[in-house]
Amino acid sequence: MTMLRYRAALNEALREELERDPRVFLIGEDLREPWGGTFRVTQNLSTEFGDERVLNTPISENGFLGVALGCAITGLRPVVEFMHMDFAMMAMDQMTNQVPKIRYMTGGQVSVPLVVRTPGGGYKSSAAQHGQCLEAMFAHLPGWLIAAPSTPADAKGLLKTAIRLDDPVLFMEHKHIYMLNGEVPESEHLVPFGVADVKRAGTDVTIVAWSKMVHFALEAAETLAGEGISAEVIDLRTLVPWDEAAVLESVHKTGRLVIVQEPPERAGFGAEVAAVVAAKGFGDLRTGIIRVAGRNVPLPMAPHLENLVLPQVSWVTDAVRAAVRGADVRRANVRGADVPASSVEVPA
Amino acid sequence: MTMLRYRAALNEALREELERDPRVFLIGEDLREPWGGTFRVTQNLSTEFGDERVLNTPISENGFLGVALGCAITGLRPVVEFMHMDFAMMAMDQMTNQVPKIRYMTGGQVSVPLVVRTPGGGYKSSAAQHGQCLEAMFAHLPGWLIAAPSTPADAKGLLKTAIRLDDPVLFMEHKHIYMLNGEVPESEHLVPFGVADVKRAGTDVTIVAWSKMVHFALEAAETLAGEGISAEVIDLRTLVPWDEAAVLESVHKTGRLVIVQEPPERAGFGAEVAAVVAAKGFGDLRTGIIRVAGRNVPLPMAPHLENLVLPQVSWVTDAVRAAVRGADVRRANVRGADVPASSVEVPA
Amino acid sequence: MTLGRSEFLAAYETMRRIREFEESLLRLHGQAKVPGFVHVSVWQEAVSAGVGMHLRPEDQILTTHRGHGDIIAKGVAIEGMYAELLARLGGYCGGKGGSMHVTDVSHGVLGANGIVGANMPIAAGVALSKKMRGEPGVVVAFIGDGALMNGSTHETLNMASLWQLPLLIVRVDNQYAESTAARYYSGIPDVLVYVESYGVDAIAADGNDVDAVSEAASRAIARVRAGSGPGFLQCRTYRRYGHNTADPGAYRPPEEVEAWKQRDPLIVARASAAAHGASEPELDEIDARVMRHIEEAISWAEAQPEAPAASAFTDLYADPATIAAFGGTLR
Amino acid sequence: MTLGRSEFLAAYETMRRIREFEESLLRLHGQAKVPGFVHVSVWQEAVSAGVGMHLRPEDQILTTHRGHGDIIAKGVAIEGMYAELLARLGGYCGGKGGSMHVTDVSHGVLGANGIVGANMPIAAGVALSKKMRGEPGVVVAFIGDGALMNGSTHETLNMASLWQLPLLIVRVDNQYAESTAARYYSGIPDVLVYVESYGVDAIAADGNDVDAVSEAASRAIARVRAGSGPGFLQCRTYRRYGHNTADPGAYRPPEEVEAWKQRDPLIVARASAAAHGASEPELDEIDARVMRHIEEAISWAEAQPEAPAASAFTDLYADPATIAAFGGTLR
Ligand SMILES: Cc1ncc(C[n+]2csc(CCOP(=O)(O)OP(=O)(O)O)c2C)c(N)n1
Ligand SMILES: Cc1ncc(C[n+]2csc(CCOP(=O)(O)OP(=O)(O)O)c2C)c(N)n1
Ligand SMILES: [Mg+2]
Ligand SMILES: [Mg+2]
Repeated sequence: MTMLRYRAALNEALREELERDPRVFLIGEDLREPWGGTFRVTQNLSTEFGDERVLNTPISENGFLGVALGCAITGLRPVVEFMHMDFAMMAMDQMTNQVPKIRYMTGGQVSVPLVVRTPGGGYKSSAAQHGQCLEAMFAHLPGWLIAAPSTPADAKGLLKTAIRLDDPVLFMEHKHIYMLNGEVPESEHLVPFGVADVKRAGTDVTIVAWSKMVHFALEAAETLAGEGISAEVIDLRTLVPWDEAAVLESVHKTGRLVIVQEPPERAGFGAEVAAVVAAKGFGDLRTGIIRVAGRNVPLPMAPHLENLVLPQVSWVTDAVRAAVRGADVRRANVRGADVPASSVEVPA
Repeated sequence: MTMLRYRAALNEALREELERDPRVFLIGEDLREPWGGTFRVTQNLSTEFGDERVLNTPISENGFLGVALGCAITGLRPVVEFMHMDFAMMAMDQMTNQVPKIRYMTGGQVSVPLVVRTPGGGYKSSAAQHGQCLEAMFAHLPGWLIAAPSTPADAKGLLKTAIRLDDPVLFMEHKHIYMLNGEVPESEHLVPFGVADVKRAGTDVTIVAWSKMVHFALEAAETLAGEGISAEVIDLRTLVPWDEAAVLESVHKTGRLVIVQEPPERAGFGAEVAAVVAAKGFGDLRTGIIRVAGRNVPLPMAPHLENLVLPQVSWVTDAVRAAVRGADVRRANVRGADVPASSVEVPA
Repeated sequence: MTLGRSEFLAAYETMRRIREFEESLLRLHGQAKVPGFVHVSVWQEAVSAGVGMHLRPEDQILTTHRGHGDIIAKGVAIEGMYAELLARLGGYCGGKGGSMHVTDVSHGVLGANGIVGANMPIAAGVALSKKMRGEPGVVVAFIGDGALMNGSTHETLNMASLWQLPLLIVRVDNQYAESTAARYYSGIPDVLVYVESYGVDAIAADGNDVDAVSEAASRAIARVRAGSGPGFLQCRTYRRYGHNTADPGAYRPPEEVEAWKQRDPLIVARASAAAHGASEPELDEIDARVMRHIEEAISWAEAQPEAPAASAFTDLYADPATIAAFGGTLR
Repeated sequence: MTLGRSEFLAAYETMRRIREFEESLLRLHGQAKVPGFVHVSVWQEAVSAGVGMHLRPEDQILTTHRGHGDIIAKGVAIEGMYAELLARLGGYCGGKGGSMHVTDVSHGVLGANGIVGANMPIAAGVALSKKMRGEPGVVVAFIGDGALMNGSTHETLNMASLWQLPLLIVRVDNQYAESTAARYYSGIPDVLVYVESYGVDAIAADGNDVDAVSEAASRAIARVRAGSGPGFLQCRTYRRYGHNTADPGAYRPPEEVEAWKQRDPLIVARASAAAHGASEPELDEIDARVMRHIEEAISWAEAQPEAPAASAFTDLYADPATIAAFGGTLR
């Protein structure tokens, strides 16, 4: 174990995989030294492995993702970076119609060992075009695997796994936790896809989260413990596939579910978790499922406005309190006045 | 009332609005005569209103949507066509980062009276890049309004409303029902956004659907009536905003909810409906919420394979039977063997 | 006139094979045996044949919705293509791809594509991959004339020039994008000048004359093969039918269609037979042989069982660990 | 040297205002008063001023993440800009936009943009709208050098040429896209040749000499204004600081930065003062006036209350019917 920041853990994963497998290479904007990526995730790698393994590209996201795809189907293993997740939208034809479909369309004649690394995440006053978490869009597109690590250890372990898988992975990092410190196992640390991590055990309520929201959930759980509420916090770690069994098992125990997601509530990935539990875990539920989510508006630049739009720890604690109070399941009305009504969007 | 096909109803709406408001114009690929659009929705309009009102574009989706946006914020009212919804992905930067955000980002200095008409829909053996229904992606992006009419009358009435609204509307047509005939009110027929249509009243189970799936729901309801099961069919008509109240009211009455969506189940819009009902309508539910949806794979070309991947009427009837049988809500296990397990995706 | 006798006969045979394949598809589609919609390349065969004859097994192509001819000219068996289009067992993509996605990796066909423009950057990547892995060969991306206007063209030409990729773009300029004639979609006065402005070598050839295409393609391909950077070949031609099986093509003046009919590449080739040292009866014999082959291939394909139902749920993921993860077992 | 005395003084003042505005942002950002990240245009002021001085109220601009200078040169009040960047009441976008989205429709500023390349097609649309509505005026899209490589450039140049739009693209070529020098991102040997290949008129000017920019811009804008179709103006320049407030700019050789320091457009302008009939003391006085204005504007903005909380939830939708629909009441 060593202490590493989230971004250093990612850097270590990239270094180890570049070292291990000559077919792996990095491609994206501004990855090389002396810049090493806008968030410095690729720091030093062009120096260590040469410019041939770390390609800087023009600002042509659709183009260079297509290039990476062409490489992936012919024996290389590209790791693509989009500087901010918002910019993946420039490459959306390749992201939607090509990368995740080409294997299926060709009857399995090609495989696509390709990783798209990209940071989502607000809380940085970067306004509407530099802070979206767009994981839900990709979860809806069969063919993608999706990871969204919350800790340095998972960042490393999931990225290494992602690079070794023969299938396309959308690897969503989070800008706001790049500097987070944590213990990271050295070298061969591989975290499997589809296995959630129960970050805190509890009995009264299940909180499901991923990426940065896991930390909000843990903070909330700590506060709630002081009030005698025992919250179990499940970090999904990967969204496709996601660990339904772990969530269902937890809900079986707690009977209550709060889902925390950063992006706007409507049609976010939290809805998928809610829908599956409302189907397969319905009998275990003692009260309605509550989602804590971003409001259904774009991100405003002003920090004090952004904090009204993006989830806060207090929203989680409030939601859990409401869930635990919601003993009468009949017309549970879980969106009481003290719970952020995250779907309200156009006040007078 | 006149009998019109779905596509003729759309054509009539366009004609009436072009006539009514000189700021309205059409822009897209191959809209002009003697072609009139790949699905002939814009037939004769360039002849009637001139090429100045019906613009043919290069195959530059991102570019011409940007052009339409520039027009919309300076006093015109463009109606854009993307020939197939899949191609909207080529324009996804404008669809995500520009069109739905520009009003908010500028503090309301501009409005965006822009409609994007585009047909989704499979069942036509057109394979993975010509049949996606991608409404869920856009529902997750605050700023868009979304309509998905199922009948000629709604097609006309919603399109006329869409063109008159000062906000951007994603108007999802459906290829497979362009030739559907139905009664359409003449001239000033305006259908409001956010108001569902109860297409069939019932007491045992609520079926929620939109676009083509409404017809499957109605067919299933008819069959089920013969078995003594009374299904209420709700056509959402618009997804953003969607008529939560109508669905909650129905579920309050029936206690059971089946949601039918065409595209892949995971993170589709059906999940949003499920999540809202699992929160606000939880106390009314007698059994788990069932989603009937496309399987989580791309569309295969072969018709017999496509029919294994896309929802069928029998899937709806099976799901409803399972819901009605599911009296014991404890561990309801609603995905019994006879219900299509639409999330199974990689069999041996 | 640059083709020798045997090359000419081979090119003629390829063109005839493409022609009959395409015409047969129209029939089969009319009989509701080929589902979906189909874009045929009748009258454009000289481009496919003239380029394809210079490609080697290690070369790779990526083509468009109208790519059957390019694929056949690369040596792919029509049996597997029919099976694919008829959704039978033995189809190249298991019936999942169909007309717009025919792929045969073993013959260097890395796919047709249903999205206009999308094949170009992928082809650039295949070329980059060759370069990075030190493998020989040329990558050819076929595009339509209308595709040139998509942003992908710009991004691809720039990267191909910047990285000096072994990529040849062949623009099959049939003068229309669906119903839209070039003057309504293009503001570029001269495509060759445009392409040259990227430092990409660009030449043009008469797309209805297989001699001309072959001559230009052989130069362009040799240049790319020699490592002299990317190239571009513009071939003006015309399509006989509408855009696809749903289009009567009413937007084209009948005189225009009539004029191009005279320039049918098979007619042009036949007219030049003697000059190539070939005789009419030889060509007739080729025609007959091709017709037999076509009929046999169709019969064979129609005799195959449907693509198996299970295949609807295979081939999405490759990695056993992925598949296991979806199944609940994880490594 | 083409500017008259008073034009020269006005241009100098605009450049000085931009300079001090930008430098003040770096201070305010350093003091954590300006949130987010900020891209400044120091040493690029001659482009903003030289173009802006030829624009009229009916003309409209769309700019980039590095657009403060272009916006100031179009006549927008720095008070509202400060308020916006400091997230105060009175900010042009209610604090929702910030640095990358400053917009002032009343002065013809239809927005900066955080997505590289995205402003070009929108600008083309604004130009088309002018043409369709028969309104006078020119639309200017400012882009960076790196933006040229995005597919949007191609699609926009083509449509602008095809539809003969009153659009001028001004490329502010500071020779880097973030850390990436042009030789690593561009395969295009000569940008003017590239642009001309669309039939779009393209000229270049020394971007650090406001006389040169003004001269070229006046020609280019006059051409577009006269309805002779779209134009393109390429201005080579250099940015003083790193890409944004998070970048020290270590990828640039110090000698290179040093060399460009000599070409600071304010230094260049001052050296030409006498030739314009202006004196050093006059320029000193302008400097002092600008400094006072900047300080007053900052004080004013800092004295404003925060943008109101409610504004987080306004301005998403315009139509009363839409808003009502979300509220549950429907017309
Ligand atoms: C991105 C995208 N936009 C639109 C289409 C619909 N479409 C299919 S083919 C075609 C015309 C293509 O014209 P061209 O490139 O000249 O090829 P051709 O059909 O003439 O061979 C169009 C618009 C598409 N498939 N992809
Ligand atoms: C589509 C997109 N890709 C990447 C970025 C990140 N980014 C912001 S500015 C920039 C460099 C732009 O370079 P250039 O056009 O030369 O403008 P400059 O910053 O030099 O003014 C990049 C890559 C972005 N904002 N949008
Ligand atoms: Mg064409
Ligand atoms: Mg630059």
